[in-house]
Amino acid sequence: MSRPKVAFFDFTSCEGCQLTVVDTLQTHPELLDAVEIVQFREAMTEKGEDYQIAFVEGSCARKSDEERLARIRQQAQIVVALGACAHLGGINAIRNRLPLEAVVNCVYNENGDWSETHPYGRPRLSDRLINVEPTAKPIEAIITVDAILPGCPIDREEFARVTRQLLQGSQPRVPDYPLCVECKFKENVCLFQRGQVCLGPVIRAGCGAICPTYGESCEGCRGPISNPNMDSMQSVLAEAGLTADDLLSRFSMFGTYQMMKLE
Amino acid sequence: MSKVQLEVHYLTRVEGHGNIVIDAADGELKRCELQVVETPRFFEAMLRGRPYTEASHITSRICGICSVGHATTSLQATEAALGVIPSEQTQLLRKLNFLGEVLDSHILHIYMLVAPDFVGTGSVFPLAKSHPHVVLRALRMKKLAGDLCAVIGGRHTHPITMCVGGFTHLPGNRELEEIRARLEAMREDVTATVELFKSLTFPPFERVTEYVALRKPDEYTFIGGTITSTDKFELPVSDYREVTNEYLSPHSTAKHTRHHRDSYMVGALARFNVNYDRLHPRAQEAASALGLKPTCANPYLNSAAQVVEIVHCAEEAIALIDALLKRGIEPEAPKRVEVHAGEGVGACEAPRGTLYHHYRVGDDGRITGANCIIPTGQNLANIEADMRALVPTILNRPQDEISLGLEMLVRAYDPCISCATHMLDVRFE
Amino acid sequence: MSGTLIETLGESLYLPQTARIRDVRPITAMEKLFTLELPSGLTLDHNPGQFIELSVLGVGEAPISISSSPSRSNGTFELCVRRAGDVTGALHRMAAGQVVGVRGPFGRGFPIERFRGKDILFAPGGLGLAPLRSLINQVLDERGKYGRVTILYGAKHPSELLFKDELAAWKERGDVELHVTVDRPDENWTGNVGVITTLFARAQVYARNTVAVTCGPPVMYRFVLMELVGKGIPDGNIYLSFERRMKCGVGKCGHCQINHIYTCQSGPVFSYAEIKGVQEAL
Amino acid sequence: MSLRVISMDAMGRFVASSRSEYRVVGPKPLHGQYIFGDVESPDDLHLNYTQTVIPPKKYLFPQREELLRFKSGDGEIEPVFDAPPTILLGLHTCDLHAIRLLDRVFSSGHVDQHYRRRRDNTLVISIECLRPCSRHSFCKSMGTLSATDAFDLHLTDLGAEYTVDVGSEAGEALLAKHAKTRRATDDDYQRLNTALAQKWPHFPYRLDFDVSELPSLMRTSYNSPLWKDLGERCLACGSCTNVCPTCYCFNVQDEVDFALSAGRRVRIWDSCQLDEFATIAGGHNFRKTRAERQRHRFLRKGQYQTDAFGLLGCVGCGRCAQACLAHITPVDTFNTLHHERSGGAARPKGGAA
Ligand SMILES: Cc1cc2nc3c(=O)[nH]c(=O)nc-3n(C[C@H](O)[C@H](O)[C@H](O)COP(=O)(O)OP(=O)(O)OC[C@H]3O[C@@H](n4cnc5c(N)ncnc54)[C@H](O)[C@@H]3O)c2cc1C
Ligand code: SF4
Ligand code: SF4
Ligand code: SF4
Repeated sequence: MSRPKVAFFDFTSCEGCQLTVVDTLQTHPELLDAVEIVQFREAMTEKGEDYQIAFVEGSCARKSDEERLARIRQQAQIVVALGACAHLGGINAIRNRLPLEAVVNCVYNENGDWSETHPYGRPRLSDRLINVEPTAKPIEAIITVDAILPGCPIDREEFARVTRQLLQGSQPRVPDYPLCVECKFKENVCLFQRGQVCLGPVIRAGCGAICPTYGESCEGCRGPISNPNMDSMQSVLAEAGLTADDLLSRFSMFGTYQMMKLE
Repeated sequence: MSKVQLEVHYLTRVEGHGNIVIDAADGELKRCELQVVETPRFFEAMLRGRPYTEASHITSRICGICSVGHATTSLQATEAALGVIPSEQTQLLRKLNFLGEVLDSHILHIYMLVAPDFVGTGSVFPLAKSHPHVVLRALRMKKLAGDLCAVIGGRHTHPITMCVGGFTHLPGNRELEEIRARLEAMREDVTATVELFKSLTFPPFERVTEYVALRKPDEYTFIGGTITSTDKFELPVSDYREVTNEYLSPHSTAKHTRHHRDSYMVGALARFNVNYDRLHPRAQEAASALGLKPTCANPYLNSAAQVVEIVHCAEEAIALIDALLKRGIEPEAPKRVEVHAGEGVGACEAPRGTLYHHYRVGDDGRITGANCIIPTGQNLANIEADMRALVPTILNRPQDEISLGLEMLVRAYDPCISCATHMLDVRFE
Repeated sequence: MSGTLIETLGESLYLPQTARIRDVRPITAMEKLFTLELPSGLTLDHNPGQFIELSVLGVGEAPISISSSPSRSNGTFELCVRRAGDVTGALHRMAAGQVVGVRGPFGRGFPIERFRGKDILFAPGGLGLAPLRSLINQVLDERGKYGRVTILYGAKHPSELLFKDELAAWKERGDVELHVTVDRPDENWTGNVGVITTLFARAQVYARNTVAVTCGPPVMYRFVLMELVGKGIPDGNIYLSFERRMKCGVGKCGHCQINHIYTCQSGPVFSYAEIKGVQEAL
Repeated sequence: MSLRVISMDAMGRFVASSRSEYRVVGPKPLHGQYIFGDVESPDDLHLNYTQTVIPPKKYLFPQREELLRFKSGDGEIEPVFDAPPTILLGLHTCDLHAIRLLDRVFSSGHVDQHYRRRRDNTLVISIECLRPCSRHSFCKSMGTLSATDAFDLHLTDLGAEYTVDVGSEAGEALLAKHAKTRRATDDDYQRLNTALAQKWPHFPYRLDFDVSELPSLMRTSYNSPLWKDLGERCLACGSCTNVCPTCYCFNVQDEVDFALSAGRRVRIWDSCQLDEFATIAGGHNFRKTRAERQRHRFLRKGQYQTDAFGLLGCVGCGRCAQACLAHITPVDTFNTLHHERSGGAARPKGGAA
């Protein structure tokens, strides 16, 4: 059997998921024998356009991104959303709440008291460089996605497992049950019992409950499970002194795009 | 008649998206740009209104490779704003975590991004077959660096445990001992790395510029210090804007900076030039083996300076672990925070150079304004100045060669373009 | 090795034995018939209605009914498998000569000795014919021991009918009453149209001496039962074969529980009398 | 068998000495609770502990366990038995009762050799509970506050010493080889009896009815409106079953290497509370609602296991009540059903009294 050709693409992101892919080689160097990587801008110069599996990192924030995504979709048999930015919109979508004008002003404002030198004036929204869309989107908002690798960053072992499932011709599966399952496996004392709060009961497992394991509450980077009991979750948080708004605020770190869609 | 028009689109083997554009005719350089086309991510808008506790978690996502650098700097800024002074143990652990990230980032850069240029391959992947021992060594070293970060931060990319005032989880003695033993064993790999880079010939290009780095009296500092330049300036970090003077360039979504010259350089080479005397003796030895002396003006040698820092960080990490084990890890909770309005600046030497975070926090503990100045942003003007100096000297060469020379130059800076566009707020209401 | 396949579980009850694929025959776009051969010396020794756990190593395990009749086993047995997911998908990509893993046979099959002398009404729907085929062929191979044999078979579409050649042969025999219906006909279809229950009006049933056997998708049972009970067939003479999620096949993993009953142990075949009061059964 | 006495110090030496032959696991503190973990030195010994997050069943039936290894090309398959000689130290009696149920489950019908091997290589040293270990425990109601026959050695804390009940020959041999003990005197018996007699008042009865009625109560509660209420509150997080000493449902998955040529088959704890537990290929879910799944869980605890194995599926440890963020507890559930049936007013909800 010839090795499937694999390409990695990056859109708006921190590239941490691609780095996690590179890190996977530390424990799974045999990955390089199993697939042929034909494009991986962060790590290689060659750009092969003939690939079967496309891993796409980052959210879609520009019109030109949509066209690029469409081309990827056309070429690839399987498109995998790599990481929270691609899967959910993630951190990038936090800005979606504000009008683009205000967002751009925040960074490139000529009157900012922290940036004095300004020879070229303030960029306009129409500038070639600043031509971003008002919302940063998950790639699924643009093209169909065959599999997801959730997380910020992705989990190395999950990446390895999903890749193997793709090689086998199986449907890659990531858990669709709450994080609490893995948290209990790890025998963590629940953060609620330690007087903290956590999004675990409504967030998708798969990371090994890494944040609760290290004493930090789940921030929701893997997105909600498909059938969360939000009413009950609200009661749980209310008991911990939090309101529905607090829940949404916590959830908004990675889930702003989803929340705005529901509204 | 020579007319060179060259565009390198989507520069590869760097973090983020950048283009190089050269337009020259008859020896005259009309355009010479490093365009930064990375989509802006607007972290300032994201931070605005978020609780101070989230700042380090959000800004860590500015960059997947220097997330510890961002998180640490962010915590420094927040703690300065809220008047929190972390314990000595917290500071030691943060330092150790930081060393792990510098190691990880430098190893990634020199082996996986730079080395292929010297072998003439497009990526590290074919080297796995042609030079397996080199690649395996790189992976081994990188794994150790990553594991070191994970032992303290809980995860290699985007640390979990670091929080305002301390850590939510502390490493155990045994984990530290195990890392220490592996660091000792890594000395051999480190030596081999020095040997490897000794055998490479870097392009002989020099252009004197200003080198800026943080400096402390008693250590080769990565976290905090005084802003110090080879032009004999010294400033407290709170006055960072006097050095950075950000401005916009029409071909870049990342802002540029300049001090009193047209540009300055930050990063491994700048640190080396500013802080050579603070390097670990073994790192100094490695420097002389590599033919590196302060003040070195060849930007290509930034990679060599990174090798020197690998030696330094590996030694420092061992010493730090010894210090931690000697005092014993106290099971201490993060420092309590009294929420009040405030403003603070944090500065660190991230792998690619000086990184500043500057926040304002409101009475309710929510962030009202923020500014981050990223090393690569500070280097952009300097890279372009280098390009302008370099191009005329190589204009008569084939286009491939020019373009490779330029790409290698940009790559030597280890630019993190995705970081550089993650500019934060510059304005407070 | 010698003995029956089930005896090999003495070492580990999760340890499959390898079986070689002798033959693969496509039946419809979704189903294939696999002929498997056990290592020499091992026999399957199954009852109609029992299932095996089939492994594609590296992909997983799935419960599959044995579709061939014990009366026709020459050291081989047949599985009729629908491509429904990972394991079945991987199996569909395999060819004669390759090996799979098998454990079993598990569960309780049809109590065929209690059928002797009775009229038998088979009512399979869709893939439900796969397990019933084992029983039907056994009955036909000892045809004399039974009364009337009626088969009412329903499928969604003519293209989804299983074992068309066997259906034709059964019809040919003259001692089997066969009615087939499809939900949606195609242009060539000349037979009955409608759900399986529409066939019951055609079947001559002497309720007191009839055993009814049904198997099909979850939604089907309720309606078929209404017909069978309506015809006056005693609850104890109605047999159903159930599908549930199964991960072990040996009564441990908990997935196949219907209230307190483990489908893999007490089933998959139940009489209606047994499960009538079991709330989760239907 | 015989009763012996061991001093606190000798206990420490006993642990140190047995470690040469056994993996010794016992309760260890963690963030204000305890977990079972490796006891590496006598200092690690915390026999006076409150309830662990997860019961010791994980040493007999691990969260993740390799069952088989295989090469897929030629179909070479071999079972994996990973059963290191282990001492489970300091089990509370509820957990001991739970092991008795697991023993029956995995040893009846088709015997699960993977469990059996571990069990056979494990020595169980339980300890008498003299005070409740959790505000949620209701062992007295469930009849699990005294040791059952599953132990090899059973300790009772008498202050400066423990009495040791020897429950098996293996236990006796272990003691002879690694511990310095003395035969119990009349005085020891006296002290033991006093301790045992005095402990009962410290434990509340929590069920409002006798536990022998539980199976019949559950049998008549199938259509109770309570299930809908629980379904609305349940988060379907599976914590209740994951911390339960008597739950053992599992999933089985294959893992392969990148070359797709070799791999393992592993079993992993599963939970009947998760959405997909009873879903078959094609998507039909036989227990679609959280209400149905909660009902299934409690019927298993209160009725099904008794029907099948003659032992209740709940030993009253209260772990699930502790773990459940929605405060769904067996005590409230059983009592509510009881009061529904007897027409009396249900006691107010809210967990521990
Ligand atoms: C007694 C009995 C007899 C049967 N007889 C036959 C027969 O004769 N012919 C026939 O074709 N079929 C038969 N079936 C049905 C057959 O077992 C299923 O179609 C088969 O199990 C599907 O397996 P799969 O791996 O192909 O499907 P998948 O659905 O892909 O399942 C793959 C694996 O992943 C798991 N899984 C499924 N969904 C998810 C998810 N969302 N998340 C995580 N994991 C998941 C499953 O547990 C399964 O192990 C029978 C079933 C039973 C119970
Ligand atoms: S800490 Fe979070 S993930 Fe863990 S059990 Fe509690 S709520 Fe669930
Ligand atoms: S622990 Fe509570 S919320 Fe979670 S599944 Fe069990 S009953 Fe539901
Ligand atoms: S059901 Fe709850 S109380 Fe009963 S044994 Fe399980 S965890 Fe303990």
